[in-house]
Amino acid sequence: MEINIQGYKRVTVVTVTGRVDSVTYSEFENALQAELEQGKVNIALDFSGVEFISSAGLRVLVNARKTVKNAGGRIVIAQPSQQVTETLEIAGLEVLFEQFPDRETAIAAF
Amino acid sequence: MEINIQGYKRVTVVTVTGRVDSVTYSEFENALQAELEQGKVNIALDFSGVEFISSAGLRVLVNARKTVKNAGGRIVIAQPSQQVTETLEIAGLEVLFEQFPDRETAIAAF
Amino acid sequence: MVKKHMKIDSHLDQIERVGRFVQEAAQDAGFDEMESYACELAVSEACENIILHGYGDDSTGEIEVSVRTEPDNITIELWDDAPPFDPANSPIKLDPSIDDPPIGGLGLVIMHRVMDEMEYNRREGRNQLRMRRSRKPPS
Amino acid sequence: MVKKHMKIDSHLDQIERVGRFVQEAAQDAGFDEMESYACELAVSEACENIILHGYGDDSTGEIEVSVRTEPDNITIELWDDAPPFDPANSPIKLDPSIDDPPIGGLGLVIMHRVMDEMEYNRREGRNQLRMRRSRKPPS
Ligand SMILES: Nc1ncnc2c1ncn2[C@@H]1O[C@H](COP(=O)(O)OP(=O)(O)O)[C@@H](O)[C@H]1O
Ligand SMILES: Nc1ncnc2c1ncn2[C@@H]1O[C@H](COP(=O)(O)OP(=O)(O)O)[C@@H](O)[C@H]1O
Repeated sequence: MEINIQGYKRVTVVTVTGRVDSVTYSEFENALQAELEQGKVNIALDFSGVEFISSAGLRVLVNARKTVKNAGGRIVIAQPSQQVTETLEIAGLEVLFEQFPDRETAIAAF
Repeated sequence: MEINIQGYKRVTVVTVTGRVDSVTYSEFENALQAELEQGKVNIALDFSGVEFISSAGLRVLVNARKTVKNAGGRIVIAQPSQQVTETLEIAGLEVLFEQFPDRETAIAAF
Repeated sequence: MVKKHMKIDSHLDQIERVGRFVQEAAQDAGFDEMESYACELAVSEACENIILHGYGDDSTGEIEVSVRTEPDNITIELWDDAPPFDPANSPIKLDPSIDDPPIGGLGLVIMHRVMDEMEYNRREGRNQLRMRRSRKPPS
Repeated sequence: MVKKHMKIDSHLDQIERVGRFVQEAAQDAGFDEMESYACELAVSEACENIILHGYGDDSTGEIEVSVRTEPDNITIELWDDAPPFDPANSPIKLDPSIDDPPIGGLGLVIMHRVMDEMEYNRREGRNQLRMRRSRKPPS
């Protein structure tokens, strides 16, 4: 898994590639946590390069959503890979995360 | 010349390709005018596909900048082609228009 | 009919291998990419639970994986020596509320949603979990 | 030394042809892409002024263009039959203020900034504008 963070005025874009699973989820969690602690509560997740995401990754997402929501922020997904969309649907969580076809529309939504 | 307009929440992206010259400038001017009349005063110009821009095109830019500035808005250039950057510099107008390396950073600047 | 078999230690970083093994078998059985991915996901969740909840801190355990494929069908069996646990008949909540989404329990939800059948047996002092899925007609 | 020549009617949509003609000549003389573009731009501005300000509404006028290139040097001559006007010695403001940028006058600014020399002559009842540029050492 690789994580890349691009901070903009109104939104932070977190780009994740590779696997988000029981081995890697905590790294993802820590990266998000660091942003939230800096008051970055509007997050666009570029998941175009995520090949695999398991329940361990979904838990991070659901927790992060709760935190940013309480702080008046929002977390959305930009250009999810097919695997991400599929996993969210299987888990019944697709309603929780707005999905955008590309980074541009996701960023412009904030 | 071709013009494509993408309206977002905080910014309108106007994509121009081809030549912006004494033959085509009024079409460009009208397209911008239509946005301004709808109160869209934050404009990002995607000039990546502009092959040629003459003083006729620069005049449209300078006028539009004045209008949006008076209305509290801003006009920036996203991923200018080399020709656009060169022309702005020759005309000494590069200080008037903030230039961004890509659409994403331009959009995120609003 | 094709049968394949593999074994891993109870380490989380071994799950990727099982997932790939199952995903390739599913594709061989004619499943499309996303259906194969779903099988990979479900079996990964099952292994994760065995490693974390079954074996706990003990990383000397093993999981045996066997896959049987027929055209349009895959059957996956997992064997482990951890304490008895029945994922096939554990209570799960398939429709999480939007206001209070679940943090735990997602693994079992995923396994049950992906698989058409799940069957648990305790045999010769081991946990045996059998999961079956048929290829879905293209929607 | 290479000499080339062309002629256009006083129509705005003919400027593109002149621009291309000059740009290609500049590249032949060894100018890089942006230097050649700058020459295209300057000569386009000159033609636009002749068509709009010189000939005005009269679209029956003509502009003659001749280009002479030597290695690292280009000389462009424009001839027209419009009323006398001297772009070489017209007052221009090369440093526009940021707070009140100019709307008019950009054409002459561009021509003067691109060209190393501009020379105007009224000859045989015609306007002759000669513009010269040398290749800049790469910065
Ligand atoms: N193989 C197992 N052995 C023991 N307990 C298990 C096993 N698998 C699941 N469980 C129990 O079922 C619960 C739900 O599992 P799961 O749906 O995967 O969610 P999570 O692992 O996030 O809690 C676990 O918290 C655990 O208590
Ligand atoms: N060929 C010409 N014939 C007559 N007047 C000209 C000619 N070229 C330029 N001018 C005059 O010089 C002014 C400045 O020209 P220019 O810098 O190209 O800006 P613009 O065309 O935008 O006014 C013109 O407005 C015009 O009055």
